[in-house]
Amino acid sequence: MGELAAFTILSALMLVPAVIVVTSRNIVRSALSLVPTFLGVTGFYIMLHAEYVAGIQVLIYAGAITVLILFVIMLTEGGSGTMVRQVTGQVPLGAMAAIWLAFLILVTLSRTTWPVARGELPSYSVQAIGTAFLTNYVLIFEVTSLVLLISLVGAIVIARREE
Amino acid sequence: MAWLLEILKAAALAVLIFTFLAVVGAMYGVYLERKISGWIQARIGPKHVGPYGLLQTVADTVKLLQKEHITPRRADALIFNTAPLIVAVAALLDWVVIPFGTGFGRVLVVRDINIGVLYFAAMASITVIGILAAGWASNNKYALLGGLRSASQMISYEIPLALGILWVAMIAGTLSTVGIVEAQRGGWFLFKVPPLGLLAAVLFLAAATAEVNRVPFDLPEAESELVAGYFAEYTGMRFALFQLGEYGEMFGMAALASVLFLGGWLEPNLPVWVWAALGVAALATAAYVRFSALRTVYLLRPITALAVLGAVLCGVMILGAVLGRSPVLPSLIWFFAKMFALVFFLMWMRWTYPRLRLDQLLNLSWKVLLPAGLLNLLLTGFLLTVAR
Amino acid sequence: MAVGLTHYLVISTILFCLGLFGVLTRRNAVAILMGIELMLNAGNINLVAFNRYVAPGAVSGQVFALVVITLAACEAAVGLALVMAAYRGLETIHVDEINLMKW
Amino acid sequence: MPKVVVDWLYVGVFAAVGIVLTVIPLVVVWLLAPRLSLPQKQLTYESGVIPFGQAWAQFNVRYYLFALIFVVFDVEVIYLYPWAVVFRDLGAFAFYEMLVFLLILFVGLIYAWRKGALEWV
Repeated sequence: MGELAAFTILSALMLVPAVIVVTSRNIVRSALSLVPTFLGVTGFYIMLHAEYVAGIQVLIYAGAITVLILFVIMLTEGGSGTMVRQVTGQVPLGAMAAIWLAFLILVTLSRTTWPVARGELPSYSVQAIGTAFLTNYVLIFEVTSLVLLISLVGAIVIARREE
Repeated sequence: MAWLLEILKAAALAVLIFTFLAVVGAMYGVYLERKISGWIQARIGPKHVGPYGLLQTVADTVKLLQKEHITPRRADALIFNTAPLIVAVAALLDWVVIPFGTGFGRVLVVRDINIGVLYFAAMASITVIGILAAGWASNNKYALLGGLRSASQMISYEIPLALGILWVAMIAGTLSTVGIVEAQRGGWFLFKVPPLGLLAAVLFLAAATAEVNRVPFDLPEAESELVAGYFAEYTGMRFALFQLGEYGEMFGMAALASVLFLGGWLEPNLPVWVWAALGVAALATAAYVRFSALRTVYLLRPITALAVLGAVLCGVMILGAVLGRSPVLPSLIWFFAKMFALVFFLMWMRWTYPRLRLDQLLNLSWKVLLPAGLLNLLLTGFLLTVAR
Repeated sequence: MAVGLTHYLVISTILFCLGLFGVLTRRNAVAILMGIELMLNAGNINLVAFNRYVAPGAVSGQVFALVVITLAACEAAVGLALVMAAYRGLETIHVDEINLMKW
Repeated sequence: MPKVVVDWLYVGVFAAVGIVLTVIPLVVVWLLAPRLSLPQKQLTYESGVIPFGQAWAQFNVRYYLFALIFVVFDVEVIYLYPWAVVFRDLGAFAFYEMLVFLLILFVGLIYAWRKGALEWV
């Protein structure tokens, strides 16, 4: 019983700010309401015993990406961001497309039978993730650093105009 | 039913830790700061309200309770009010993982989270959001600029902070704070892999000072620079909440530094003759300051008190060692002694170092601390695996 | 009754469609990036939920979720660099006003 | 109940209690303090000068560059934490893998350094 209560609280903590992110007229308010959404998602990771992913989610999403988004909002929009119309003309169209996609996914979800594992579910640890990264997924590990390098160099080239 | 019991226990602990943080951290942190800065500048500091001015900050808080809250025109009231909450709550959340000591047969920590130090770094990174929101919501050019500069300083110093923590995680082999302190039973990490331990400690302390926006890294809220930076528009109790957040974070960083590098609540197991030598040295300084020409100098009077206290401590340690009691003093005393020593060091730095300009400050982080941290990690990794 | 796999899948579908709605209807390029972040988070919830319920022994779901977080950060960085360049070049980041092929 | 869930339950309760305990003084101030909103009082403080123009002036792109480099190196820290915890048991090859990882990213830092992305001027 308690787990279901926790689940509903967390989904409320996540979905209400998510609606604000998507519909708020003030761009900074929608950026700041990203943070409770990410903390709600962190709560889900905790219920799924993925503790390291939850810590990283708080550190990177709530701490780095939201700061980056806030920086760009402050640098580009300045004052006009809050008074200007935020939505394009196709709101009903977009809403229909999103609802239709949600309906489609939910139907397929309910149809398929997921091979849920039985029995006691083990808990995870940072050591397991570290060993996985350094032994089974070494290629992903090294290629991700290349992706990071390329995105860093690319972003600097794009953002900085050659004076 | 078990959930309810757990939640009640957590709420009770939260109230306890919050009052400890608000009273010891914020109120007496401010009092300590004013007394120490007074002592360094050869003046007395608050002494009228209550014995030795102890109730000065209590009086300030009560005064703040009846100050009017002014919200600037066209400011975003919702964000304007939640920003101090974010900063204060983030400072409180740091204390979930810090182990205070051992008592009643178990480690006195709120919860020993498996990814303890990563959790601490994550909570420190949430404060930046509060500062940016405060700077933006107060509709004031200086506050916005102060918020942006303070945020860019804090994010620049988050990486060296993480590298300092990583070094300790590497040596200890675990992320949980209690595990790190247990791993230091053999020897404090400050003295592990001799030169690198000290380098990691200096790296962590510099980043922690910058993370808490204290001098020499407090440019964003420098009086001479930006009219108090991001909390320019905050009056009364909301400003006090920012102070609570800042001092809570400072005490949290000092506590974590003592857990990571000075062995948390562990007692330094020095041989008896070392304690004897320390005791004699302390007594010698006390006698010299007391009876030589320096006794007229008002500034040095607290030094005699400190030296005598040190001598008494060494005496107790020698007595304990002779009687064979392994933990001579209760572990709580060692934890608070180390924490307050680091807090004193942070406050002492405030009145001895000039303020860094913003570009020097950022250059120090990106061009000195970050490469030093990375090389430190690699060198220790090399020594621990390949060279062994 | 206990929280099963379908609970998480339903919640992540709702979050995904909210993100999609944001991407489709917002005028500000930064708001579109926020919608994309929501969709990536929804995907992450699915990854970790499957890892937990379908293959609890392995950690591959969580490793995948970490790589998705990394790529989301890179995507946000490059996307926002484009927004900065567009703002500097065209003085606007409203997507419906950016309709020139070359500026 | 598993340890992980109880640990973070404490974190959630700490956050909730923290918010309540920080809101209480604000409510007390709302009850006690006078509320006299004079127009002059609500002007933002510009060291005495009457504030003019928009508060949200635009700034140089260097703020963004620092946030960008921070995000990339913060993401690099994700891979350092598991490595730091586990590399002693794995032996030397884990160290060399991390050496390659860090060297590639060091190239990124050198690039940002030489291209002046780290300059504040």
